[in-house]
Amino acid sequence: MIFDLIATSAKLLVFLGVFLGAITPLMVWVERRFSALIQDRPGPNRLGPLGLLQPVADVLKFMFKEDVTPTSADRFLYLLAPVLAVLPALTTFVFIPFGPTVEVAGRQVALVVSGADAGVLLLLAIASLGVYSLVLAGYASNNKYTLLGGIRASAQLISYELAMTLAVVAVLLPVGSFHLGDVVAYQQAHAWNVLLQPLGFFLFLIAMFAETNRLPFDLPEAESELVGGFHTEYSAMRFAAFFMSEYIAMTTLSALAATLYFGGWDLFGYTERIATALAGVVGAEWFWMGAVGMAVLTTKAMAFMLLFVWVRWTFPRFRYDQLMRLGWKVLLPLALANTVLVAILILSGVL
Amino acid sequence: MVPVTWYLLLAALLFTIGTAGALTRRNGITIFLSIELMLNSVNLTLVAYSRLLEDQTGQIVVFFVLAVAAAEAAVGLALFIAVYRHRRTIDLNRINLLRW
Amino acid sequence: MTQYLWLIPLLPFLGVVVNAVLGPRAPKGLTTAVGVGFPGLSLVVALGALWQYATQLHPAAVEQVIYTWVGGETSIRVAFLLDPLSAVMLFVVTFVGFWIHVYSVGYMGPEADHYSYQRYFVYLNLFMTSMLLLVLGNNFLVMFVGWEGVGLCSYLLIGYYYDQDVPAQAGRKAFIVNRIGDFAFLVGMFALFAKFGSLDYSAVFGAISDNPALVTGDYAFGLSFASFVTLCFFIGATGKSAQIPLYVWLPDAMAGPTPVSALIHAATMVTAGVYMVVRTNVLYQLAPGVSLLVAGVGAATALLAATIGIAQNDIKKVLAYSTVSQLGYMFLAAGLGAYSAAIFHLGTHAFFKALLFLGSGAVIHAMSGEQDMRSMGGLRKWMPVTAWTFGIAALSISGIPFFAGFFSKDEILAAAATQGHWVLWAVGLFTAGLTAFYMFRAVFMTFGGQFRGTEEQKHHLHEAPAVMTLPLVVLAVGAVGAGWVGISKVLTPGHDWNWIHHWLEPVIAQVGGEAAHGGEGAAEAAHHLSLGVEWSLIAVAIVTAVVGILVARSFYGAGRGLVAGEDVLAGRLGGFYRVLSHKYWVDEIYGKLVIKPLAALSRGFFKVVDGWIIDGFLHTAAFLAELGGDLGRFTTTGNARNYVLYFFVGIVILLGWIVF
Amino acid sequence: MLETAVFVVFALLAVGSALVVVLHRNPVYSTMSLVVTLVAIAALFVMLGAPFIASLQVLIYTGAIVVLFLFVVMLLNIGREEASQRGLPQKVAAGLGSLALLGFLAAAYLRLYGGAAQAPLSEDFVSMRTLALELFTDYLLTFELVGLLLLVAVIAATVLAGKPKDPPEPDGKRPEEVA
Repeated sequence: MIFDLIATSAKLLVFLGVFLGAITPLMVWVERRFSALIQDRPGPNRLGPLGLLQPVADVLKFMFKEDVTPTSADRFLYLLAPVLAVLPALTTFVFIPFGPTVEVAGRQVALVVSGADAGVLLLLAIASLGVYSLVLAGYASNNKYTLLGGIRASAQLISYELAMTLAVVAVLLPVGSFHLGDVVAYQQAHAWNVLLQPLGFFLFLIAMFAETNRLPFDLPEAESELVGGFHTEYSAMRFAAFFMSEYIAMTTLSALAATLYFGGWDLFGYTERIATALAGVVGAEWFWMGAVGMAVLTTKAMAFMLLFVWVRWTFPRFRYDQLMRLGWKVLLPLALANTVLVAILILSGVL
Repeated sequence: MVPVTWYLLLAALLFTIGTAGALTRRNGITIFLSIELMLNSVNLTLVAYSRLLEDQTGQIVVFFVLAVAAAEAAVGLALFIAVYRHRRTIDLNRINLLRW
Repeated sequence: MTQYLWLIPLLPFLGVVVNAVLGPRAPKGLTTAVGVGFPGLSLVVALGALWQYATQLHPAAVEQVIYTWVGGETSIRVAFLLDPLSAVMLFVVTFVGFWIHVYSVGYMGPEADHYSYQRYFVYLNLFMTSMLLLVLGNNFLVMFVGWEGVGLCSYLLIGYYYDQDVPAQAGRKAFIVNRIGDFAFLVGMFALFAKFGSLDYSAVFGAISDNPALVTGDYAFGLSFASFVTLCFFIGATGKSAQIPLYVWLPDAMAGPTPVSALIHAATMVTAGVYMVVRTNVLYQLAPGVSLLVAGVGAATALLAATIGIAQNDIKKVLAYSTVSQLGYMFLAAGLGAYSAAIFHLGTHAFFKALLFLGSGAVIHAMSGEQDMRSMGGLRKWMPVTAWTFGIAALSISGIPFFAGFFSKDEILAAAATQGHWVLWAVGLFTAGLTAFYMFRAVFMTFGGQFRGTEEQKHHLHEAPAVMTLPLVVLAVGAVGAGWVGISKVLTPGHDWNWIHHWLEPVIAQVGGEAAHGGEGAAEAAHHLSLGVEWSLIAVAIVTAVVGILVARSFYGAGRGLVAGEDVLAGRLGGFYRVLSHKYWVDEIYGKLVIKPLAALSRGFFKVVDGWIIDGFLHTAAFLAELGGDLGRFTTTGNARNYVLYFFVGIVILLGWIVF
Repeated sequence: MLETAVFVVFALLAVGSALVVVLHRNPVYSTMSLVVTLVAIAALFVMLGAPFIASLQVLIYTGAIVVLFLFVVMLLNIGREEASQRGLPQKVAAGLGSLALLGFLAAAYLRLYGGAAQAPLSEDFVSMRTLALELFTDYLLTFELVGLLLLVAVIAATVLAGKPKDPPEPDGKRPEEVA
C-alpha cells in the first residue's frame, strides 16, 4: 500500500519533472529557434547560451503581467477555463509507459504511472475533456471572436477525435489490450506499428495536429480571422496556462504517438541492454531502466515536436469548411477503412 | 464495502432530480439535460444491478443506452436548431401550437 | 390429352385475363382473336381429351387434383373429373360454346362499340370458364363455384345493355331468383358434407352404393336423408334450369344479346340443373318420392311453358318458353329415372335450340332489331341459309323422325309409358304437339308468306355474313346428327345402337333393390311392353307432331294473308289467348304474393332495426366520443411539459401500485 | 472505509451538480455541471467494477454528447431563462410527483435489497474480455442495430439542422409576440 503510493508518486514526479520542467520550456525555445531558422533569422539568442533561458524569461513575464478579467465576462467560467485546460493535459500522460516492469526492492513495479485496465481508453477520454476549456474560455469571455473560436474548437476537436480514436483502435486490435505497455511489448515482438499500419499512423498524425489546434488546424485561434481566438481576452498566467497546456498536450500526444507507432521506450531491445550495462557500472538496474526508457521515449517525442514546429511554419491554414470536409469526408472514412483492413488482416493471420 | 443499495438509492435520487427538472424547466436545452441526467441515473442503476447480480449483461445494456443517448442527443439538438430557426426561441411555453 | 384436362377451363380464363388486361384500347381484331381463340384452343384440347378417353377400351374416369383447398381428413380439393357424363357435357359446352363465340363476332361486331365488344367477350369467356368448372369438377364445391360463376356471368350478360332499364331489371331478376335455388343447393351440400365429411362425388356416391341404408333412414321433416338432399338440389335446379316455380327469370333473360340467349339460356347454363340431377342420380334413385316430384314438376313446366309459348309474338320469347318447356322434358326424364334420356335430350336440345336462337339472332339482325314476328314474314327469300337451318331445327325440336329431337324425345316418352305413368306420358305428348305448333307458327310467321315489315326494313333485309351462317350450318348438322348416337332399341329390332345409353351406364349404376327404375330399368321395362305397343306409341308421337305442324300451317301458312301487328290465334282462342299472352299473370301474382310483402318487410327492417337500433347505437357512441373530446381537449394545452406531466403522474401511480 | 469515503464524495458531487443542472438558469452552467455529474457517475462505475463503461461514459458522454449540447447552446446563444410564475401548478405537481417517485423507489429498494450482501469483485467480472465476448456473440445483432440507429440519427440530424433550401425569413417579432 504505502510502497505503491510512494512508487506511483515517484513515477508521477519523474513525468512531471521531465515533461513540465524540461520538455515544455525546451519546446518553447525550440519553437522559436526553429521557426527563426526556417525564416532565416537569428531568433532569441541573447539570454543564456543560444538563448536557452528565454523560456524562463517568458514565464517571469507572464507572472508579472496584469491579470485582466473583462467586466462583461462570466467570471466563474472565465476563471475555470484555464484550469480545465491544464488538467487533462497534465493527467493524460500517466498512461504512457516509460520502461518495462522492473524489480524494486523485491517488488514488481511497472514503469507507468497508472496501470488502469482501460489505459488508452481513459487517456482518450480525459483528452477529450480538453475541449471544454476552449469552449468555456470562448463563451465566458463574452466576445464574439472568442465565442467563434470556442465554437470552432468544439466542432474541430469532436470531428478529429473520431479519426484519432479509430486509428488507436486499429493499433489496439492486434495487441488485444488497452495497456500501452502491451502495445510496446507487441512492437518489440513484431515491428514498429508505423511499418505495420502506415495509414493508421498518417491518420493519427493529422488528427494529432487538429487535436492540439496546431497549424494547419489552428482555426480556434486563427489570429488573422479571430484576433486570438478563444483566448483573446486572456492575459498573464491564465494565458500562460492555455499556452502551456497546448504544449503539454503536444508533448503528451507526441509521446503517445511514439508509444503507439515507434516502439515507445523500446529501442529494438537495446534499452534493456544499455540499462543493464550502466547498472553494471553504477546504480540499480530499475533506475537505469527508467532513465534510459524515459530518454528514448522523450527523444522520440522530441522528434515529433520538431515535426510539429516544422509543419507549423511550413503549411498555410485550412479554411473552416475545408477542415470539416477533411475531417468527416476524408479522415473518418479512411480511418474506418483502416480499422476494417486491420481486422481483416488479423483474421487472415497476417497481423 | 459499499452496499449496492446505496448506489441504487443514489440513482433513484438523481432520477428524481432529473424528472423534476424535465417537468419544471422551460428552456428546451435544460430539459434535455435533465433527460440526460435521468438516462445516466438509469445507467447507474443498471451497473449497480449488474454488480449485485454478478452479471455483465447490465453493463452491456448501459453500452447500448450510451449509443442510443448519442443518437437521441444528435437528433434532439438538430430539432432544437430547426425549431429555433423558425421560432427564434426554444422556450417550451412558447412552442405550444400543438393544441385545440 | 387427358392429362391436360386442367387446361380446358384455364384457357378461356386466360382469354378473360388477356382481354381484360389489354383493355378496350386494344385493336378490335386482337380482342376477337383472343376472345374466340382461347375457347377454340380449349375446344381442341377438349376434343383431344375426349378422343383419347372415348377410344379406350374400358374408359376409366380421369381424376386430376389441381390443389388442395381445405386440408385435413375432410379435405376439399380443386380437382377435375372426366367420366362419361362430364364427357358429354364437356363436348356440348365446348363445341356449341365455340361456335356461338364465332357467331358472336358477326352478331356483336357491328352493333357494339369497342368497349362493350371487349366487355362482351370477357364475360363470355368467363362464362365458359365457369361452365367448364361446373361440368368438370369432381366434387360438389367446385361444381358450386362454377354454378355461381355461370350465375354471375348470366347476370352480367343479361344486363349487358346496362344503360337500358329492361335488361338491367331482367339481370337483377335472374340473379335474385337464382339466389333462392342456390340457397337450397348450399343447404343440400352442407347436409352431404355433414354426413359424409367429403364432397367428392366418388366418396359420397361410393359410400351410398356400398350401403344405401345410410341415406334411406329418416332424416328431417319426415324425409329420408336422400329425399332431403335431393329435394334441396332439385330446388336449386329449378332456379338454375327455370322450372316451376322459379322459371320466371328465363323469359326476361332474353333481354341479353341473342348469342348469349343461345349459349347460356338455351344450350348450357340452364341445363346445369339437369346435369346436377343426373350427376346425383344415385341419391335420386333412393328418393322415389322426390323423383316423382321432379318428373311432375318437369311435365307441368313443359306444358305450362309450351302453352304460353304459343301466344308469344316476340320470336325470342317463343324460343325462351320453348326452352323452359324442353327443360321440363329433361326433368321429366330425369324424374322418371331415364337419366341417359335426360342427358341425351340435353345434348340434342343444346344443338337445335342454340341453332334456333342463332337463327332468330340472324333474323333480328336482318330486321335491324325488330323482334315481333307479326311484322316479319317471307324472309326465306332474303336469307335462305338462315331459313333452312331454322327449319331443320324446328323439325328437330318438333320430333320429326330422323331429326335429333325425335330420338331424344321418344326416349323420354318411352320412359314415361313403360313405367305406366300414362298421365305424364299424355302431358309429354300434348306438349310435343304444342311444341310442334308454336315452333312452326314461328317458322311460318317469320319465313313464310309475305313480308309485313316497313319498307325501309324491307330495304335492309340481307342474309347474315358467313361468320354467322357458318355456325348455323355446323349446328344444323348437329341438330340432325346429334340424335343418331341414341337410337332406341325399339326402332332397330335385334340391334342395340343406343350408344349414348351404354356410354352413360357407368355413371348411372344401379343402387339399392328398392330403386327399381333408372335408365337401365327403362330399357328393361321397354321389353315388357310389347313391341307393337312401342311402335304405336312412337307413331302417335309422330302423328301429334305432324298435326301440330299442320295446324300451325293452317293458321299461319302461306297465303293466309297475315296482317302486321295481329295474331290470328287471338281470335280463335279468345279470352284464353289473353291469359296465355299474359303468361297466366304469374309475374304479377309473384309481385303481389312475394315481392310486395318482402319489400315491405325489408322496408320495416330498414326503418326500425337499421334506422333506430343500429344507427342509434352508432350515434350514441359518436356523441359520447365527441363529448369526451370536448372535455378532454382542455388537457391539451399545447405545452409539451404538461403532457409529460400526465405521463409522469401515470407512471408514478403505476409504480406505487406495483410497489405496494 | 476508504471506499465508503470515496463513494460519499462522488455521490455528493453527483447530486450537487445534478441539482445545479436542474436549478441553474444559465444553460451553460447546467451543461457544465452535467459534465461533473457524469464524471462522478463514471467514477462510481469504476467502483462498481465497470471500468470499461466508465471510460465509455467519459469518452462518449462528456467527450462528445455534452460538448454537442454546449455547442448548440452557444450556437443558439440562449440567454438566461427568466423566472416566471406561469405554470405554478405544473411545478407543484411535478415536485410532489418526483417526491412520490423517490419514496416509492427508495421503499422498493430498501425492502428488496435491504440486507443484501454482495460478493467481492471477481477478476473475471471486471475484465473487459468477457464483456466484449458477450457483447459480440449474444448481442451482436443488437450491436449492429444500434449502429444502424446511429447512422439514421446522423442522417436525420443533418437533414433537420441542415440549411433549408430557402431559409424562412425570420420574422422581426420578438419571441414574446410569437404565438
